[in-house]
Amino acid sequence: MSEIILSNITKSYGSHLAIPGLDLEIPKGSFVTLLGPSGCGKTTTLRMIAGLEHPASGEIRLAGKSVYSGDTGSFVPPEKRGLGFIFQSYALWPNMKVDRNITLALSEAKIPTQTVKTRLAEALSKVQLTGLEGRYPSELSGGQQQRVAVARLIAARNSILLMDEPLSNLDAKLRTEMRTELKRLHRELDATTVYVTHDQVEALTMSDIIVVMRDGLIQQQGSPYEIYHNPANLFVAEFIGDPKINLFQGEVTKSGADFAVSIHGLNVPSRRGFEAPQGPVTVGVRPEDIEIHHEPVAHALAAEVDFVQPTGSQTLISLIVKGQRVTALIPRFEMSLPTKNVWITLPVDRLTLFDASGNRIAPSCGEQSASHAA
Amino acid sequence: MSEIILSNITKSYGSHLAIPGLDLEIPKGSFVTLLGPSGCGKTTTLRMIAGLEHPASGEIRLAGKSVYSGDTGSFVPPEKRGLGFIFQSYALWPNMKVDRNITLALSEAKIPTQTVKTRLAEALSKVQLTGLEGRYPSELSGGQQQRVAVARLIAARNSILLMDEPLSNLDAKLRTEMRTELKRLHRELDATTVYVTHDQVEALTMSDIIVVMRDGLIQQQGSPYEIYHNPANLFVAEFIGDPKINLFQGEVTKSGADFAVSIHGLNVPSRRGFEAPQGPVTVGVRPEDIEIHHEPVAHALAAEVDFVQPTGSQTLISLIVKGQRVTALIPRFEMSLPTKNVWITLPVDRLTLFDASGNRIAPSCGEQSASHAA
Amino acid sequence: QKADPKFNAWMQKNQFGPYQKDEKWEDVVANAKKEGEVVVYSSTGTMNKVAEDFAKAYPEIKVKAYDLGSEKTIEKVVREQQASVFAADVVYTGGTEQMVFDLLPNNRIVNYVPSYLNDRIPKEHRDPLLTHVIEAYGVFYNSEANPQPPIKNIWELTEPQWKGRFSMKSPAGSLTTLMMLAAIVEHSDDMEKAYEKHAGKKLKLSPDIENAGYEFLHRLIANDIVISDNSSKIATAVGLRGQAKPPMAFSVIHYLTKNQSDNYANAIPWDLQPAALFAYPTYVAVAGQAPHPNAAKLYVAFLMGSKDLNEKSELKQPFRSGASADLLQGMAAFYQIGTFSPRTDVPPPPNSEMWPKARKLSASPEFVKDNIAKISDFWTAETSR
Amino acid sequence: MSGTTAPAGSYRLPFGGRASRRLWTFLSQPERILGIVLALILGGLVLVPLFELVRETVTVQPYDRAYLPKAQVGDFTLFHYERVFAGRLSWAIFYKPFFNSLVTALGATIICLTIGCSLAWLVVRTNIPFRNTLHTLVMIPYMLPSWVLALAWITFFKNDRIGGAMGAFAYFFGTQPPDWIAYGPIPIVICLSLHYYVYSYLSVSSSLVSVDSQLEEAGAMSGLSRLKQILLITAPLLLPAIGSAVVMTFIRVIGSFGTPAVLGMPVRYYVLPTQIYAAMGTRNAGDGFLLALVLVLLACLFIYVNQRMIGVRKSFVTLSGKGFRNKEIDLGFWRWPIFALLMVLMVAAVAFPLVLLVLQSLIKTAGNYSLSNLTLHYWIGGGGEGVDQLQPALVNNGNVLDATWNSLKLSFMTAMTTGIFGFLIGYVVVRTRGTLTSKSLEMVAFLPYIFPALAFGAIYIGMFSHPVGPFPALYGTFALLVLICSVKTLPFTARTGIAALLQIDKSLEEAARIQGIGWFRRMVKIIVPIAAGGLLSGMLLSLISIMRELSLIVLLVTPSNNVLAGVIYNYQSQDMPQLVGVATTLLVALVIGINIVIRVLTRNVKVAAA
Ligand SMILES: Nc1ncnc2c1ncn2[C@@H]1O[C@H](COP(=O)(O)OP(=O)(O)OP(=O)(O)O)[C@@H](O)[C@H]1O
Ligand SMILES: Nc1ncnc2c1ncn2[C@@H]1O[C@H](COP(=O)(O)OP(=O)(O)OP(=O)(O)O)[C@@H](O)[C@H]1O
Ligand SMILES: [Mg+2]
Ligand SMILES: [Mg+2]
Repeated sequence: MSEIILSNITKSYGSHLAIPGLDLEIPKGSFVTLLGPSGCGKTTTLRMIAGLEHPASGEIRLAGKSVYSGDTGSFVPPEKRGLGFIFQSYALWPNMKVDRNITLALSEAKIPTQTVKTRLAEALSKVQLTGLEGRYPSELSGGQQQRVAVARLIAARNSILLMDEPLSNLDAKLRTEMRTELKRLHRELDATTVYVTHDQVEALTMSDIIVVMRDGLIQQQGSPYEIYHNPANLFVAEFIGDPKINLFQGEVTKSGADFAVSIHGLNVPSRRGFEAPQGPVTVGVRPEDIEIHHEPVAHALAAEVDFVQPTGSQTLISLIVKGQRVTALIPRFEMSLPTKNVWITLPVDRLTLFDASGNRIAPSCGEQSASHAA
Repeated sequence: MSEIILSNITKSYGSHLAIPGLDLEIPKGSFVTLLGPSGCGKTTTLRMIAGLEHPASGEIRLAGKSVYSGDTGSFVPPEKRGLGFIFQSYALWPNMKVDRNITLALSEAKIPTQTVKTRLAEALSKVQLTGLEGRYPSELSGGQQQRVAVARLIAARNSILLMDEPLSNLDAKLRTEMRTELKRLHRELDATTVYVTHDQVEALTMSDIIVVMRDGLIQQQGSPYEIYHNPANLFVAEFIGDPKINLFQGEVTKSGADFAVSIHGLNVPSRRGFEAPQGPVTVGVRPEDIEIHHEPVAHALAAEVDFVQPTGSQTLISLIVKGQRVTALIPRFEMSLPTKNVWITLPVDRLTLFDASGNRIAPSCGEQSASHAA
Repeated sequence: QKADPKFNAWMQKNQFGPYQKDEKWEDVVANAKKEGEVVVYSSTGTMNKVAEDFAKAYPEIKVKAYDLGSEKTIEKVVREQQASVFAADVVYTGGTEQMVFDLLPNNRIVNYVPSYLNDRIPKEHRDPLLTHVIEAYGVFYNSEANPQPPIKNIWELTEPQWKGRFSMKSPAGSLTTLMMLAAIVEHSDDMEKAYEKHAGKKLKLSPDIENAGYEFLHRLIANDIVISDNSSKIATAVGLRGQAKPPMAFSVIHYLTKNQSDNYANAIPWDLQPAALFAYPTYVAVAGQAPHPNAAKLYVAFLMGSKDLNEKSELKQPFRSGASADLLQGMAAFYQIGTFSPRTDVPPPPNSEMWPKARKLSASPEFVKDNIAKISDFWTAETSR
Repeated sequence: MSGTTAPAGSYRLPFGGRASRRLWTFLSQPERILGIVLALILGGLVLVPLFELVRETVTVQPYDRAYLPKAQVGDFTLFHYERVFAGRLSWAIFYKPFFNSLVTALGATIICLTIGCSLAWLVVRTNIPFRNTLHTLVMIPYMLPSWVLALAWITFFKNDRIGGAMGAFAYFFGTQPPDWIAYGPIPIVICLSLHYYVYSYLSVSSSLVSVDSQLEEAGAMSGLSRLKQILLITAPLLLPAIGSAVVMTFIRVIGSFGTPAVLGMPVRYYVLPTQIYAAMGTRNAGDGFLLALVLVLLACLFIYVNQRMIGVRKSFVTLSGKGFRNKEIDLGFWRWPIFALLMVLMVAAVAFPLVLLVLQSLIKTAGNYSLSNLTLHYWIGGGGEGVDQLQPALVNNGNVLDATWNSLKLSFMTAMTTGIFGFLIGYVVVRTRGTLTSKSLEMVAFLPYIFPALAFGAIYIGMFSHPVGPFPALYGTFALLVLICSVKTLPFTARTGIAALLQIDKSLEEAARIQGIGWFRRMVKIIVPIAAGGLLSGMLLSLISIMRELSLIVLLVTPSNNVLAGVIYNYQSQDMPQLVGVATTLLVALVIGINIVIRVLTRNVKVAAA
């Protein structure tokens, strides 16, 4: 059953058409992440679900009830929708101390003082702010402010949670912990959650469904696996994955029944069952799928190491292949490679092909299941 | 030569001692990152360098000149210090359109209109906001606002750049691009840069020096390599690295001339030349260093797979080892592991030992060089 | 007067105007006590004292006295009655133009003279409206600096030695000051004669000036007259001792009392040509459809002084207590120089021996009616040049 | 007026489901309903009197009989218009005073703005010594009745032109100050400025606390000098506050009577209010109302210009929910010199007139300043030679004490009522910004400000002498006094309310909305506390003005409801300067006291991170 349904929603700011027409169904209890470049309309979408922004047309249904309809003009105001929301700009009340910021809604809802106290203490400890309840927001650091906003959501326990980049100002450690907290909250409340983030790891690890948007339009919607491995188009492929996917100009050739993809003159034979229209294609290869060899091997491209950049548990290797920059990722902390000239091979079963208009060339059945099993 | 020198700087907010005494020297032209948990005083430090906050005591020197001295009471106001600053909360002027926000400083400095125009266009295109120069900040999305703040810095071209989480609201792709831009700006201007971030990848990839802070005190200062591999203490070890380092309670034993470390009853023999005082220690192992075996091997601990979480190019494996949660990282996208029971081995040469008070036990010379070469 | 049945019924019932015949005073008093309250709108703060005295004399009757100033007294009466609120019983204020020609014909007030006083008040002071006191503007000089009056003729004030040294209260906003100007203009013949006496030649009117009264004002203003917003300050400016070159002024003559209280040296050149005094009346009337008509009558009578008062009455300070109070009644609070009862049988208050003898000019209601606006305009135009 | 935005379509189906749902949607926006309700209420309370005023200017008045012998009172006529604007006397009645008014009002407004803004900046943003005390101190000039300062000026600078006791200046320096220093436009402008700068101060300072210092800091980082930071960044953000300060000051100054009367009269420098007063005083209501109408139109014009200038575009939210800082600027060396300068200003505007006032209450006969001529009789009794024994001392003067109690009651109740309404209007105006409702409400809420007080009271007699709808006839009740005072001082709270609300980011309210907190609670818990600084200053202004208001209520009070200003007026008309001094000093002391108490009580209210 879908808990949140947006049908053909549009929204413009003045003459700027921010959302040209959005259809989105979010199943009950699922954790959905909106991903997309800055300015693509993520915040706007959340605000429309919350009722803070009037769409121009379309319909929004929450838990089976219409809360907005452009046809009849009906509109349920936000305070009646019973949602939880974390604002990108925190929206902390400067006139209240941390504790009041967190508990205001509770005491307004006439929840017994004792419960309020417990919930406050719990929320504070979850965001690791215990002891700061007596401060005003202006006396907190940026990250602390953001955590107060999170605590407010935790304490309120709504059944639909909307979060707009709730962890953007936190360090990795805290962020990992908070991520766990939010995920637990989602589970405990069996809440339907719409989450906006620009952090891929966050999106990939937390979500049941990822929705990739661009200029107010949905590009792809699917499980993290689908989004990562079967990007619907070049935009999604390039947007997801850090470091970015490598793209090569290639061509699908056919010799007999066997298809092959040629890249920079290299023929990568395809697996059995592969089928694609002949002609020019764009080939995407994820950095972690590129194998680096220190001596020439079969079906390899010669490459030159440009620079080596350790990022902790992994190391980015920037290579130049026939004048094109190619990024590879190795799962070790390295400061340098032993040789400057290396050879790379591309994994036969991990190539993603895009046609001239940027859409992925749907793989044949055989290939599909193959990549699933990987 | 040190471009920025803080000597024994202290700062308190009311009764809260935010910085109890800070000594920091930043060489000219270097890129220094301040890292530390939320609320540790990063912003405060930057603000004191910029002159936006009065320290309580100590001395600050910029480019050889004293700009603050607690002894003589001298203080150079921020507008005279000629620094570039990106505020954590952007601090865009709501009364000015994007273009004015970026060029105000330039036109105030009587830079010819033509130059101003070129710089504006350049800065806008670098942050990918071309076309939005006519908007007011309130008409931009969160990430767009942040990019305006970055553009303001890019256009101003100061020789000391201070940036407070300048990319926190951007998506991975944009962030990577902006990172490159900022790094290029740093190089082009040969600017001394102090950078605050909570993103480890950012810190590790961009910095010449990383300074890890905690509660206003510097915990460690060093190259990314040093910080990652030779953390000065447990705090740094735990703080750096995502996912977090695994810690085991162990004991150093000695049989004859050979030292060994025993963890959960498993004796990990040490390499040649290893020396450490006998007794209980804390052993740190980074997730990516843990090897997972699907059948029992020598010197392995039995583990149970709790959950598997793909993060894109890597997959987090959460294991239970004798009741303790251990995280391992494998360099592939996996949705699950074939078996529930696995065995893990710990890399002999990658163990970091901490004594009872949390400080790293300095490795013998041999070990030091060994890990460097890794 | 307009016919208004309600008003007429009220008049008839309570015996006002044409219905006031064979007034039985005891009945009035008895009814007044039954009514138990009287509401007074007045232009002067002295009314508060009268109210106290009245309450002492008639403890059964509650007095509510409002001190509103002249224009607000009228405004309040008019506005209330327009809204059919009949709250006031007694209306007490100067302003001939409004009282006689606006409120009276519009039934907002009725003239009431206790019948026993009819023959003790000259007709002009009880018809069309009862005058409670006569007040006056006088020319003031400083008798310390000038043992003798510095001027003999009013026209001297238009000459250079008094340039910038003569002041008066602005008539803009002050009905009484306007009355004084009206008196000067109405008596332009006297003014003209005085000029001829002083200058020994005929008065040549300036262009566009109608008569000698206006001419005098014209010249006075041209002689850099100092306009003030406050009479008391004028009296102080003239009368303060120790001044080398004190100014002269038109001032309300009851400020002569400051000679005693504040040791000022104000004096009036009683023999000034054509006159040093410009008198004007303050009226008392019963409000139309007053809710407490008998109490109102009683209050009016009380204000005018008792039946037993006569030329021979021995009055001793303080007038508001003892036997004097019983005789003077409501007059006691006013019994000082500057506020004179129109009753012919009231002895003059202390220090006012000169009053009955001195020449006084005053403006007649008819003249005021047709000219006061014109005079006001004249003043406005002249002073703004 | 109501700003209904439902498209025409909804009218075609007045009872259809769609229309009623639209109506429901419309009604679910509290600011809309409120807008309509407020528009209706204000329409009745403000527009009806305005209409009356206009009507009276086009009807024959009793006073006009001399000019229009044939006309009946109450007939339609354009006579007043002709007379005031085109007649022989128009120069004297209208044009010259109007010009004078414009000159003094413009001059005073400019000075007020300069003083007010500088003070606001010093007190809010810098480490000037005794900041908190200063905040109360700089308000005191406004707490003195405006004529007190004018009288002090006259006492100090008067020359032999008006005679009487020598002016202090002449006494000390042995020469008579020239007329242009003693009387006329220059002293009028100075006295008015020293009194009315408080509007700018309050408006700008309460707005300044909600401007994030990081915006200025960003300016500093861009190398802008401090002055440039203020001019380019802070000032534009304060534009709504400055705009409303300009409107309030200008309109108030151009409508003020007391000071020009005292200082202008001796040299015949007339301004519009003195002309209005003159006309009303001679019951020439036609001219008086017409001149007043000119002021009303001028006020409208000003608000309109203000709305255009500040507009929707240029008012900026400065108080977002993120990373707000308010930092103190170090004045360094200038700290104490500037403080000293302020003290000089305060002495001139506060101490000096106050001392004179106290002295006035102690002196037996004017002009004699010797010790033996002083008495405490009028304060604590005890008598002595040369005092008016009949006047009871303050301590047992039931008259004064009752009046004081009434004044307190009235001004407190007014401040509360007007505070609530001002806030609501501010809220509606800001939230529906750009709509017709917003604009007209803002305008209407401001009209009473300039409306001639006496006429206002007079018209209210007519409006409230009969039951109106569910309300009983209010005439003669205390409630009517509160009502009229609230309407008259509404502009203070409405303006400060608008300015304060303009700076609060919507997201602060949205965050509460999302959490299911209803409109009323949102207001009480979040918006009101954040806007409290601005609102409070508006309410204080109302309170102060009502404490000394007379003309407005004089026609409506009953003797048992007499107020302090009424007592002062009585003493003045009975020429008892000592008692005037006593009562005025009492009034001033009370107002100052109330202010201090309120400041202390609200110190803990955290306003905009101040
Ligand atoms: N104005 C203030 N008043 C009181 N305490 C303050 C104030 N500003 C900062 N602090 C406190 O000082 C400490 C350091 O704050 P700072 O802003 O430097 O942290 P930070 O390292 O930048 O954190 P973050 O990563 O969350 O932005 C925090 O504990 C914070 O709560
Ligand atoms: N009030 C406004 N007026 C005009 N344009 C606006 C307004 N608010 C948002 N926009 C524009 O609408 C688009 C979508 O904005 P939105 O805030 O939804 O982006 P977002 O996806 O949340 O971006 P970010 O990740 O940067 O926060 C952007 O291009 C933005 O510039
Ligand atoms: Mg956003
Ligand atoms: Mg910070």
